[in-house]
Amino acid sequence: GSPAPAEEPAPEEPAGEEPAAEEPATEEPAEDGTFELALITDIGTIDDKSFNQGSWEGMRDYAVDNDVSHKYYQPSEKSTDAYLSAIELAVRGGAKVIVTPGFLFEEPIFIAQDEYPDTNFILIDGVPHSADYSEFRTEDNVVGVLYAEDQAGFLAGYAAVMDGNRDLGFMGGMAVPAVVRFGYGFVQGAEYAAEELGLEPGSISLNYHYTGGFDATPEVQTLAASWFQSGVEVIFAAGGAVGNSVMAAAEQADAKVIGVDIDQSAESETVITSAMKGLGASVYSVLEDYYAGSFPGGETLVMDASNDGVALPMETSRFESFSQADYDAIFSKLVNDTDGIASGMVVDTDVESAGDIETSAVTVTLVN
Amino acid sequence: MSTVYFLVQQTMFFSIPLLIVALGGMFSERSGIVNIALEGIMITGAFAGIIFINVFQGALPGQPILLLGIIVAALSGMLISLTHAYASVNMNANQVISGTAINMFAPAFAIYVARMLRTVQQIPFVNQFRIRSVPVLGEIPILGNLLFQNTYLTTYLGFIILAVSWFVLYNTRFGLRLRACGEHPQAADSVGINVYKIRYAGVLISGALAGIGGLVFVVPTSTNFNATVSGYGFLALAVLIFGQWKPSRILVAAFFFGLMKTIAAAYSGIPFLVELGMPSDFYKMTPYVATLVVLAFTSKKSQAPRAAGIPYDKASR
Amino acid sequence: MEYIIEMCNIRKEFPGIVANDDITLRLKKGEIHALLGENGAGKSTLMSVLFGLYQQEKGIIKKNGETVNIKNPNDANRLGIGMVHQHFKLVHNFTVLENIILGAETVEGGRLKTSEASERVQRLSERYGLKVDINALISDIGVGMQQRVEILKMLYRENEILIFDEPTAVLTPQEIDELMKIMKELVSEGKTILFITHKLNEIKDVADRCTILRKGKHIDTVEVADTTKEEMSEMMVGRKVDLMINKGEAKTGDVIARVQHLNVRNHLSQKLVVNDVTFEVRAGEIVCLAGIDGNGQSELVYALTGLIQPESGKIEMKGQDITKTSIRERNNAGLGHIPEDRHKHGLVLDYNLAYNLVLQRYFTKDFQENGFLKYDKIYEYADELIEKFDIRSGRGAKTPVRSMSGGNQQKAIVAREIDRDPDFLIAVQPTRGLDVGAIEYIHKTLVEERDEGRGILLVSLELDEVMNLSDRILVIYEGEIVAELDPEKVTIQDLGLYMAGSKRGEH
Amino acid sequence: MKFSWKTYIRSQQFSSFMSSFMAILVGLFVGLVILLVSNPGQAIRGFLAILLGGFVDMKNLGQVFYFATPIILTGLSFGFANKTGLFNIGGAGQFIIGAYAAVYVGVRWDFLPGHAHWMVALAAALLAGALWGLVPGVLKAYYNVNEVIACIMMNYIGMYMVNYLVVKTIFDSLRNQSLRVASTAVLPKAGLNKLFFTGNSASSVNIGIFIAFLAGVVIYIVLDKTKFGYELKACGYNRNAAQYAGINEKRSIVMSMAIAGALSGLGGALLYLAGAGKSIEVIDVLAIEGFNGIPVALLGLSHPLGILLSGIFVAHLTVGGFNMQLYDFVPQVIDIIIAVIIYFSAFALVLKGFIQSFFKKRDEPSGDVKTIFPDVDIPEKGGDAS
Ligand SMILES: Nc1ncnc2c1ncn2[C@@H]1O[C@H](COP(=O)(O)OP(=O)(O)OP(=O)(O)O)[C@@H](O)[C@H]1O
Ligand SMILES: Nc1ncnc2c1ncn2[C@@H]1O[C@H](COP(=O)(O)OP(=O)(O)OP(=O)(O)O)[C@@H](O)[C@H]1O
Ligand SMILES: [Mg+2]
Ligand SMILES: [Mg+2]
Repeated sequence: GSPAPAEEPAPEEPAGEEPAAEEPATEEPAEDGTFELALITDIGTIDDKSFNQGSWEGMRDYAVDNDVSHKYYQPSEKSTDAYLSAIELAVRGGAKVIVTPGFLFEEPIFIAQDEYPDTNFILIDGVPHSADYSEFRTEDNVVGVLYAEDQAGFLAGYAAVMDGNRDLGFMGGMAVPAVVRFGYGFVQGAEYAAEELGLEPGSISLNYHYTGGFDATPEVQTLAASWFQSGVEVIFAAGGAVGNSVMAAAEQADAKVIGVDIDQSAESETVITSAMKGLGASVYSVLEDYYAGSFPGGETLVMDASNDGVALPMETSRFESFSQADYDAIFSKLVNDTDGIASGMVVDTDVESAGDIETSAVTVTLVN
Repeated sequence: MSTVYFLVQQTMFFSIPLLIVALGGMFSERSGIVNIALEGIMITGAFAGIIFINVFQGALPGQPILLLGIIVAALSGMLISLTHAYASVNMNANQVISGTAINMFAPAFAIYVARMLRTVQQIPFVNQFRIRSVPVLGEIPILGNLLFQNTYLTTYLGFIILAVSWFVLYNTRFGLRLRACGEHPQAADSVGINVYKIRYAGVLISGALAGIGGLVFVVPTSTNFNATVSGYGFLALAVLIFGQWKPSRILVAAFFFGLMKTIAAAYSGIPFLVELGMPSDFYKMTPYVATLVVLAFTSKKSQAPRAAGIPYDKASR
Repeated sequence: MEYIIEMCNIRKEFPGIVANDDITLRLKKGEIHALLGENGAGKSTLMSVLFGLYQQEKGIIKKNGETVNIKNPNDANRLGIGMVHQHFKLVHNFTVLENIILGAETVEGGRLKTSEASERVQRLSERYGLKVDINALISDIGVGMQQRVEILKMLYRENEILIFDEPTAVLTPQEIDELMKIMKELVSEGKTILFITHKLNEIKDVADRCTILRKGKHIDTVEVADTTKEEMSEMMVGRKVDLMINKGEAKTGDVIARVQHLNVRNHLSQKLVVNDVTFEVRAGEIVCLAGIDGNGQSELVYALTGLIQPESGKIEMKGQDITKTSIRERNNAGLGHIPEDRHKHGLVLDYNLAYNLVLQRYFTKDFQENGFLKYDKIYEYADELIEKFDIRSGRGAKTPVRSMSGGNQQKAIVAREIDRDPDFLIAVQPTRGLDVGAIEYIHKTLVEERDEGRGILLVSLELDEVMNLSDRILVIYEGEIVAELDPEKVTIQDLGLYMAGSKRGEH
Repeated sequence: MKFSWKTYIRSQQFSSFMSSFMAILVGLFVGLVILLVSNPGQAIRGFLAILLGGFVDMKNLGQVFYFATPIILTGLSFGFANKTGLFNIGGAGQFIIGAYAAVYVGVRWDFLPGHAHWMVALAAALLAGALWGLVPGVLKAYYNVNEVIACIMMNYIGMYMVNYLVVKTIFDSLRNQSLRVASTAVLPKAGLNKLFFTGNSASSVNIGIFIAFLAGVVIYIVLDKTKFGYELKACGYNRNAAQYAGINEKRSIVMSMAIAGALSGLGGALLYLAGAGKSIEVIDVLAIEGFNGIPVALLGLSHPLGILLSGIFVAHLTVGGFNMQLYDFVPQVIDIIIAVIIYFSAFALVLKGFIQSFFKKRDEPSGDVKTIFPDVDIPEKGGDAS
């Protein structure tokens, strides 16, 4: 410990109001002192308002509903070996299923799936592969779960423009794949809306930036404030606590924020909507499958609009004109992949930067 | 013009906490106790203050809550600084060791207590403290825009603390004695001043101010507190040294640094800076590089309080 | 007879040393009582006990016959006891006035009130002839002035028992005369003075009685009028001491050091503090640089030794130009330097005695091989010097120098520098604060060194020393050499006038 | 010499050891209390896990050495500077810049053969760290800039610089971190992975721990046995006197900071070349290892050999804290325990005094604690921290 605590890449599933609160972080162990379900955080904590927390809630809900012993482990540092040590500790603690949120677990799980053939793994946000990406392999004891963050971002960008905003901002945390997909989706959603509205080329401007961390800092607050000051109406904040600083700036500028991962409407009046992904639900359902004896081992599940893996929380959204009907329309286009809207989405691996996404109505200004 | 207003308003968010905390450090160091624990004390103050706000928000209107929160922050800061004072004054401890221990203890303890109390380590709060425009004063052309719009009570508190600090240090009996203890405690002792008491007072004041500074730092910049003040305690220490342990210079240093930070963080909202096309990492480095350069030109005569860091020992010659 | 202060059977220990062992000291009201003793005899310690800075382990203190408990200087102050400390206790970046009122301030509505205080101080300073500029910073005034501030501090507090711990060690003859006058005046007003000094002349001049300590023990208390200087010094040292310096004619040889048109500027004030100084020192002579403190002696010496760079001019040693060479090179070329400020330059207080004794030679073949220090050699050598120069300390070669008495710290430096056999030795107040035994030894050593053919530049504020020791006197005033005098031919009074700048001579 | 070896042990080393030991006991006791308060049911088991630390199995034992490696080096960095009167709080910047240099060589200079590769990478780290330490050193020596403030500034400059350089030169954009180093740049295991092996997994320990030990011994010898060390310490204690003695005190300050920087930089290299799958993240957060060295150094009384021990001890607690997760505890308890230990170790001088007077009592009585203080050798003087 000390002055600058280590951060964790955690730009995903947080929980809305008072997440894991009021409950012990760990259930009593089973009779023999073991814990059947384990979650290993990628160094963050289970209350990081992000993918650790989302995954944890899914696991906890299942465990509570079905009375299974469960707990979470924190690795000692951020390295492949440390993740493996944590996995080993969890196995020592009696884990049958281990949930590992975050793409950083791709390599550790690639190794662990062979080392611990009797243990099952749910890898959130990734697929197992070797360190140098030369080999991708998912054994029968592993399920990979991927999310179409691009679609969530798309919905957010679309709604923002349809709601009348012309000056947008995207502020991601670190440029990790999930965050990048959120950003690219956001750009494309805005462009799609502009086309639909028949707006002039260049009539939408979009500032695009990664803050380089997942912390609430005065720097982020100042940056966001400067964007609002220069005319930006709404910022999509996709980076854990980065959102809190953006909200603080928005409150001062009477501007708007789009939340991420979970419904963040309760965090600030300025949050008009959130680009959600259903982390908890997917963990819950995979665990259900496991206990039903149908663990989808060896598969990679892709959670997107078609299986309710992404969404905007319309009940709590604070749009001016964007209606439930508008939302339903665009959502079903994503579900049905109308005109290749979903399958044609530019994602993280396709282009080098958001500036390379082909747009006409939207002018992307990279701030880096 | 609006860019200027914006820059000034934003600069406050960086400068005011730095100012308050550095002034706190000044009281401690001028009494002869090096206080490297500013970071830890800030965390403690912010933690206690935010918990208080979290519990009582809604029950009271914004500004009273904030003021009470500030008092809580000050008290908690004093409480933790008491351990530093005890070690440094009573136990002749190495002040750096004691300070380091506090820096290590504070975040761990904040997380531990937060989890014990509420299971999660983040503590959210509703920011009802912003003053859109101060009545009457906010209407003044230019000055109103600069200083009395989009502001916080804490900004004025910072200036009040500055004025009071200056007065206390140079115009009161306590200030005279405090400075004597930091320069030559044997001299103070020989004229019957209780060096231990004065040093306790110095450290406790620094605890109160650093605690306040922690809360002041967090309030405008986030909507929850996560056991960190992002190294600003260390930056405050730097401001204290930069300001050569004097209130007026600390003010200048805090605003110099705050302005540099603001420009570095906000450059993407300032057209001509965007056009320079420098990588953001370079902008981020600017405040630190600029500080080093300025220091290289201004430090020739800089000297810390002579007795700072040395345990006071009656028997030493 | 009634005593105003009685210290009975005082015992005070420090680790490894009993500084005061069963010491009894009685002060009569209205007397000047001298306290005499070698360096480290325990004088300062005893006074610190009286002043409440230290607590005695045994023994009691009485005031007017009643036992009192002095736990801190406040208690002492309340009992009317004030002290001028051997090492001044002044805050360097405070003004004179601030230093005087510190601890006895008056406030009005929370604000410091200085107007009354400054009037009072003005009055006191006029009454006792203690002229000071009350708004000057301590760091800007000389030691003589600083001492006045210390005395004013006591007077301001209306103390009646005044302790002077070696007040004259840092003063010029004129200043000493003034101080003696002031002391007498104070006593005539009913105050009582305890006066610590190593100078027997001064004791003879002003003191009524004298208590002599040796190695922490009380030897005797005598009536000064009935005791000779020789008797006192014998009691103090425990053997007969020769108070006169026996030195023969100087046999001067080649020029060892030559200084030409040297100019030095103070980098803070930008003033020219050494102004076109030219002189030379030959082998086998002691040249004395006489002058009142603050007339550029320090800067001249710093320039000669390399601690600061002169603005212009030339310094030669044994024919070589050393104006630009490093300190190390000068030292190796045969320059020795007993510095003015032993704490600042002379010693690494946190090193032990042995390490300090090799400060100028740790890198030589004797003490180092392939970059590694030779411990045994260092300690052997230290023990040798400790023995030879009679350096006293609690734990021998391993004593942290910080804990040694001022006199013994000085002895360590002198020992170190003289033992290096320098060709050109610059000694700045080498006997400052030393007892007669040590002074005798150092003077003898300097003369021996001279006779062995070394050139010695002695910077001294003490006229006796100047007159007795030097073969030639250079008088420095405001950075200029204003006269070159022959000690055989000049009187002390004249020398004083040259130093004060009211007389100029041939040069 | 007047004092026998036995007396020496008794008065110095022994009482130092005892005072640190007492601080550790107090710290552990506080930890136990916290465990008891937060979860009485599992407190004893959790506490045992902390005490056992690495002594669970061979792998865990290996982990102790693995975790000890970087903090020993940053600890040495701080402690070394401290001994020479400088306050090197710039470990974070020096650490990460050293790490970058090593990783850069590790990734890009794969033309280097076999063992030469990692050796060159370490050398690069030493150089880069030295450079980062050099700057505050030069500023202090020639411009009188307080090294604390300069070090703090250099920490941030280093962090942003590395972020920039990683993205420019060795970026793995898929993970927003540096690329993996070539296998030849990974530090050899020298069989340690076979020794520290349990079940089917090996500890991450490697020859880094030997290098850390070597560094400690070298620093010890330099400081205590050489003329160079004599000069550095003299400058630390009294710059003016060092200058008077003909020591080039400006050069000493610069050298001292450069060496301190090199040590931290080496620490960064040893961590990132360990082959444990760790990469430099592009993140605006200072390297924590730089700061973690401070308590390690302080607990080790700034003595190089003490730092080796305290580094291992802190790592032992870290591993214990990790294993403690098998029970229901917030891992911050470990940080609290270490903080309390550090805090009480600050009382060392007073404790030492007590211990000494306790053992001396039979021979001769001694004064009160405060008068004992100046008698004790005080190398760990705070420096002019600010
Ligand atoms: N604080 C201290 N710690 C340890 N030893 C001390 C301390 N103060 C004094 N001493 C020792 O006590 C003895 C008496 O010292 P003291 O200063 O009283 O001598 P002094 O007679 O005033 O000598 P001088 O003429 O040199 O000033 C010395 O041997 C000194 O080393
Ligand atoms: N080391 C020094 N050497 C010479 N002169 C100095 C030194 N330090 C300070 N001064 C002088 O003393 C004066 C007071 O400066 P210093 O920095 O000590 O003030 P201070 O008492 O801390 O100031 P303030 O009371 O305004 O806070 C200055 O004019 C300066 O020139
Ligand atoms: Mg004395
Ligand atoms: Mg002088």
